[in-house]
Amino acid sequence: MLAGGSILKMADPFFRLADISKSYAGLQAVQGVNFAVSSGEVIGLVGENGAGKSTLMKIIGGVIEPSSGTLEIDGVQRKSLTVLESMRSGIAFVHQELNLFDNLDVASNVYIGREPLYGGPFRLVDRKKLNADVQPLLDRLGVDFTPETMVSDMSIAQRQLLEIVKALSLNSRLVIMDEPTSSLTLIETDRLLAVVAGLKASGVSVIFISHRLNELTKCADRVVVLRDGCIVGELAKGDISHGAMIRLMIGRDLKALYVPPAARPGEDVLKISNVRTTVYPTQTVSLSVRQGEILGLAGLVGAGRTELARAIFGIDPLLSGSVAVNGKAIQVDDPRQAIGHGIFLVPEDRKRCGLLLDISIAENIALPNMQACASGGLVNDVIVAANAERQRERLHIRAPNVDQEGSSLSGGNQQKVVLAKWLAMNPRVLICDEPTRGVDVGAKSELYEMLRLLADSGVAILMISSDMEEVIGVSDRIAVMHEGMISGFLERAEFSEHNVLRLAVGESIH
Amino acid sequence: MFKKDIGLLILILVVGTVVAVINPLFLSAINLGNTANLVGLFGIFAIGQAFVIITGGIELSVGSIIALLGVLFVDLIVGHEMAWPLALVLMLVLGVVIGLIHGLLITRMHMQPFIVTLCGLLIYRGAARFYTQDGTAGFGFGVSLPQLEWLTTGRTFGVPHSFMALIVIACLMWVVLHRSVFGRYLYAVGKNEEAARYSGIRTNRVIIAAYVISAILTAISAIFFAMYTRSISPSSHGNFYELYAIAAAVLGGCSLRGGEGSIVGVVLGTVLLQVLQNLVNLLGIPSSLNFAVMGSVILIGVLADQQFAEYRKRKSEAAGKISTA
Amino acid sequence: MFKKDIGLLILILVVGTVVAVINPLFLSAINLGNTANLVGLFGIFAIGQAFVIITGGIELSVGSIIALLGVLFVDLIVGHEMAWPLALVLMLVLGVVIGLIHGLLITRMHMQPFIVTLCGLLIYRGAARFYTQDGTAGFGFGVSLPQLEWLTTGRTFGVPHSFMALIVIACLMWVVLHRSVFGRYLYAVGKNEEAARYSGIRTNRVIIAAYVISAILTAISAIFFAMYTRSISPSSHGNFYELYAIAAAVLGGCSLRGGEGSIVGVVLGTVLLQVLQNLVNLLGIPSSLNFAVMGSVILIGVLADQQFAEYRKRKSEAAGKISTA
Amino acid sequence: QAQDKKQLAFVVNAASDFWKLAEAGVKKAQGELPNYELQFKYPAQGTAALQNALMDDLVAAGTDAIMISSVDPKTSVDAFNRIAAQVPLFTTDSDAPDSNRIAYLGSSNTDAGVQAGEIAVGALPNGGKCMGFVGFLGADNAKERIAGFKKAIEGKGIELVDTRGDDVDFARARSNVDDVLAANPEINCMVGFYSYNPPKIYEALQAAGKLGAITVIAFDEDPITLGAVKDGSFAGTVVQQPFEWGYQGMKLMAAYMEGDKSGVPENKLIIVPTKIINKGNVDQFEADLKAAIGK
Ligand SMILES: Nc1ncnc2c1ncn2[C@@H]1O[C@H](COP(=O)(O)OP(=O)(O)OP(=O)(O)O)[C@@H](O)[C@H]1O
Ligand SMILES: Nc1ncnc2c1ncn2[C@@H]1O[C@H](COP(=O)(O)OP(=O)(O)OP(=O)(O)O)[C@@H](O)[C@H]1O
Ligand SMILES: [Mg+2]
Ligand SMILES: [Mg+2]
Repeated sequence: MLAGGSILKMADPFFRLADISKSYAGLQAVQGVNFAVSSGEVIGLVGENGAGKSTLMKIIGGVIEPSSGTLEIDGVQRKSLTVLESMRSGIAFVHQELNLFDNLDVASNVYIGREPLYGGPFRLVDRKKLNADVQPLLDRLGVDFTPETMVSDMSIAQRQLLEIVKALSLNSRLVIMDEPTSSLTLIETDRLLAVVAGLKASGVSVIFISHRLNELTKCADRVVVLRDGCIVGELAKGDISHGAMIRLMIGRDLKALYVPPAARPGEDVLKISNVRTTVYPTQTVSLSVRQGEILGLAGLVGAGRTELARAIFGIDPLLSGSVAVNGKAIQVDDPRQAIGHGIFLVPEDRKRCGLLLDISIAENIALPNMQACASGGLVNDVIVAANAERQRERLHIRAPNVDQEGSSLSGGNQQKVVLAKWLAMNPRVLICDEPTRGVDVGAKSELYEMLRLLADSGVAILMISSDMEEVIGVSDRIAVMHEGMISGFLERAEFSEHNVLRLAVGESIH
Repeated sequence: MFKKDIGLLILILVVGTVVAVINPLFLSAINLGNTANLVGLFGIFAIGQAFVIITGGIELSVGSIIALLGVLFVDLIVGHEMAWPLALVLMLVLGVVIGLIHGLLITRMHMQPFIVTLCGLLIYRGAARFYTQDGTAGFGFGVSLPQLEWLTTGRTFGVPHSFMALIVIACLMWVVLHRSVFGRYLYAVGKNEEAARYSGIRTNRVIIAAYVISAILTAISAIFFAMYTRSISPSSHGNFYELYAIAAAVLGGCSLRGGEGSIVGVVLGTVLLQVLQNLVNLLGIPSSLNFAVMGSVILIGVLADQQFAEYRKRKSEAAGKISTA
Repeated sequence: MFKKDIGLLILILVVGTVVAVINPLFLSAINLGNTANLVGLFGIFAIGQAFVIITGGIELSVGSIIALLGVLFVDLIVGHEMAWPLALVLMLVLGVVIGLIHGLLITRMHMQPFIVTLCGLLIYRGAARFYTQDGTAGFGFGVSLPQLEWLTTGRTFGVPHSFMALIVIACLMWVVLHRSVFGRYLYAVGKNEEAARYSGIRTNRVIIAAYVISAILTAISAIFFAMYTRSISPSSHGNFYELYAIAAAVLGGCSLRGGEGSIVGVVLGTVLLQVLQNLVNLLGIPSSLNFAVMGSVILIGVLADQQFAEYRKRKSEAAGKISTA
Repeated sequence: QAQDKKQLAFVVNAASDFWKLAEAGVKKAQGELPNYELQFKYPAQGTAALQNALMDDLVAAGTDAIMISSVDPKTSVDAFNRIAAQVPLFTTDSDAPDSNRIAYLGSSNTDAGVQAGEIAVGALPNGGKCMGFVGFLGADNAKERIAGFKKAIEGKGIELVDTRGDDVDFARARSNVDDVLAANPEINCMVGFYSYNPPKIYEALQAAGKLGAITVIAFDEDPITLGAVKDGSFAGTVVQQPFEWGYQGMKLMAAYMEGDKSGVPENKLIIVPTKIINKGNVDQFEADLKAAIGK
């Protein structure tokens, strides 16, 4: 089942990569990749964080130039593509990192660069036609925003859906989706998979990148596995399974993904009572997280989970209600205070809030705890580097050294850096908002292990997640939110996809 | 965007009303005409500035361009006896060239807009002063160019032509900025240049175009100013005008981080600045306090607008609260 | 950061060498002393500006603060016969207050730094002019304050004390910016305020502190300037100094988008600007060309630096390719 | 009630101490003209555009007559005519003879320049090389003073090597002198053409220890200038009489408003002569000055 592309009898490929390599200063991101796409096939692309998936796709999308190798489209060979050439060749790209203009509305974003025009020399935008063209695409994905919604008002999940809408609008032959589902919940994901099936049926090819492997078992015709920039194998439809993919990705079997708790949970550590936030000012939320417990917080996109986390951490104002740690009511007007009480937050949008992209890994890790790396107000860079190095080893952050800038890391490794900065400080309560968004299975299992170890050492963990498998696998208890309120709690015995979903859409399980 | 414009309009109306109550001459045809004329003169290049600011850039050489082109224009007509339409076209061409140079240095040579246009500020001012040997270029007494004068400093039904020019330019630029593809690209580039490039927008061209538009509008302004003052002392003509332009744009809702701003806002910003200037003279406030009054009104106005917006937001939140109970 | 500083240093050395070859008096002790004095005067507030720019802000009221505090300082000593140490402390306190107001308006009231400090520029200038009724505040003939004069305009071994003050302040601020926790916070806030906030940095305090530091350094400068000119015409004293400060900071590697800049760079930027100023007088270039020379040298220097950096980068990439093959 | 009284305005070209004296003259006139409201206006900046806009606003606000010291009279003729068509317009300090102004009241800058040259000739019997310092090199009053100075020193072995401009930035005014001291050792004479230039020269010379070694010729009556003349550091200064401009100007305008046009001579020029002040008459002059301002 290794290599040898001719497993499938497909139409002749219209797109081919020959011996493509890309190196960044001192780092071989993609190495001698050969890859072909035929019409109407869905290709899954998997690999660990930093394996080179996005880099490869960016080469196809014309965003970066390969160091060597050729691209062949409809028999024409080229050294590289520009974004426009790629688009004109019928390739659409959903970027992993969001590339939207939040000063424009939805419709303008979808058709940016290809606006429908009124006739005449002035190149005026036909806004009616623009909105009319966008609406059916929105309907197709069943999203809850309109062509006129400003992107600045949209949540990250909504933005991800918008990126997909943008790609669909291109009417392309090949749609590249780089982790399109990383912040989607089950319902949107299912809708997206249906769209992918629809595309396939109409002869469009799709390259689908995801770290949620069961999505690939559902939709892919074949799965290509990358490791360290090389293709290490390919799985035909019949062979696609969790185990097979993981084995190729990390070169070994994974022991159990989820680790069971070692001890029984203790007293309530974090207790929030009748909290109201600005997004859902009419609803109140009460919940508590016990010592040593991982409380999963599930819900649909926009259920208000992120908002709740932000309010507890002091980013957003609490309209009313109280937060208590270890039975003592505390005041949180500022993240600094929350941190002082041992409440840490791993935010959802790591690129904007999680880390500073253009400072080093070491400084990112040290930032919340700079005082500890300093004496007399002066920073000791040796301590900063040493602490970071320790975390890098502990979390297996893939970077040549800790002086690397945050922006040069793959998404998963960035996430580890965000986690690392809190782990260096001994949390009492850790709130993780989508902690494994865009993180590969290997790293996921490490992160889960880490969370469990933390919980076992007495930390109370509130884990917000849209990944159903993860919520069920990792949590000791699950709270489900629906439109700003808790629609129910589930004990371990009641855990099931069905139950979580019922609560998430606001139905009762009994 | 729209709400910001309303806030500014209210501020202008409040200030205007207060001034009119204290000194009714504020509303006299002659005073309104004078103010409209100045709004026209300053508004034209402020719109140009807004285009640059929306791309996330800045244009500091406005005042110096006005001095240099003004000196050249006057000297070509008076010293070299060139026909004025030819001189006018030449100035516009020079404007295009200046804009192109700025745009190319910024996009191709990857220089910071601040540096490029600061050097422009110094170089054009120096060139103007050197050209006249620090003397004054002016239309001497009796020099008369009836058509050109009618066109630039004339009035029709009491409305100064400079103001009409502003209205025409503002309408045109409104269409360009808010309705054309180019306008979209401008906002996109200003917000996120990299993403714009990913979307297949030729960002360099968009940025260059913004600087060219700005320079052309500044050149038009320069001619209006030359005809208004009729004499140009190159060491002081147009000094600080870049600050005026930026202030008008920022008051009008442009963000210096790029990606934000509207034409209506910029025009209203210009109107506010001129009304403030006017009220100091009209109310007999000691001219030493001129600046202080201007600064205070802007500060209080923007502060009030901000507080009002927040109050509205809180109120709508509170309304949500009540509906719970 | 470091590489940028080197480029600037090379530019200064090249310009200096050219000037020294043409007119050896450039290197005379007296001329170096004069230039060092001006570098000191301008460098102190340029460093303050850099702090603000690193947070992603801007401080436009520098020149007006220098005028206002200068006028008050002179008048307190001459008109109100206050002891100069008291007057000096009072000015520093006033500096702190001004910085606090700016910082609070920007952080608590969420106003744009450009607007706040532009209003500052207008208000302080107006206040200074109003205070003296547009007259000149100055130490009259024969007024002598030996200690204060020695401290501010004196020289030791030919080195002007203003320059020494700059060195001391630069060293102190170097430690603060490049070695202290606060410095790290400053860069973090400038790069990404939101992420900094999520890391538990009290971003508002950091920003306020930057404006306070800037205002204190400007106040110190104001006193040095007052003692240097000995008389202050509030309508023109310090005009355009904000542009000098920003130019020095940007030349020295600060980005107006925030998060970048170094103390060494800012000091070198100031040195370059003053050497350019000096060379015009020294080479007998007509003073009308002053600005043009300054602009051209900056433009060419920055351009050369940029091209050289890109050449180096291309070369290292080419080397990388070969090693792959 | 302000509107009942007739309003007269005195508009100057820039804010400086020099005009404080004119203001004092206007104040004195106000005391004698109870039926008038006298305004003294400084423009926000010294540009022709702002001055003209200021005059437009004044006329719009109901001012009945204006006296102006124009930044750039030669080319403001049209603006002046526009104003003169609405209210009586007088010029002071610098004239625009081709305009429809009623009259000019002030000194002759060329004559003042000549007087400065005479001081130089007297103080430098063996000739010398002079450096001039001025605010705006291109301004008319600067050009006329320089021309007058050159006329007086012609053929006397004295040369005006160059004149340095500083755009009225006092720090630059000072560093210009510093730079000349450093770069031009042959200079043995300095001329400060604007009122703040001589004090800067004085301070620079004092700092360099060259007081008395270089001959300094000054303009106007800055206290430092007078002090330096008194102690012999300066050869002398040429003073105008701005107090008289303010006082006489207002009286003239008021008379004109009442129909008394006898104050306007045939040639429409009312010259208030400039004076040379040197060690011999400086004390008397200072006493007169104090009396005039009433300090
Ligand atoms: N601009 C860059 N400069 C230097 N190195 C880079 C740059 N972009 C990517 N890399 C490196 O190239 C390698 C491949 O990155 P890539 O983003 O393609 O990984 P990926 O497979 O998409 O990972 P993930 O699943 O985390 O998204 C990584 O080691 C990354 O650190
Ligand atoms: N109708 C809406 N209009 C504007 N913004 C909305 C709307 N609905 C949701 N949002 C955005 O979503 C956020 C509230 O949902 P929140 O992100 O807290 O939900 P979540 O359960 O975490 O879901 P997500 O998966 O989107 O993070 C708000 O911060 C807001 O930005
Ligand atoms: Mg990726
Ligand atoms: Mg969320």
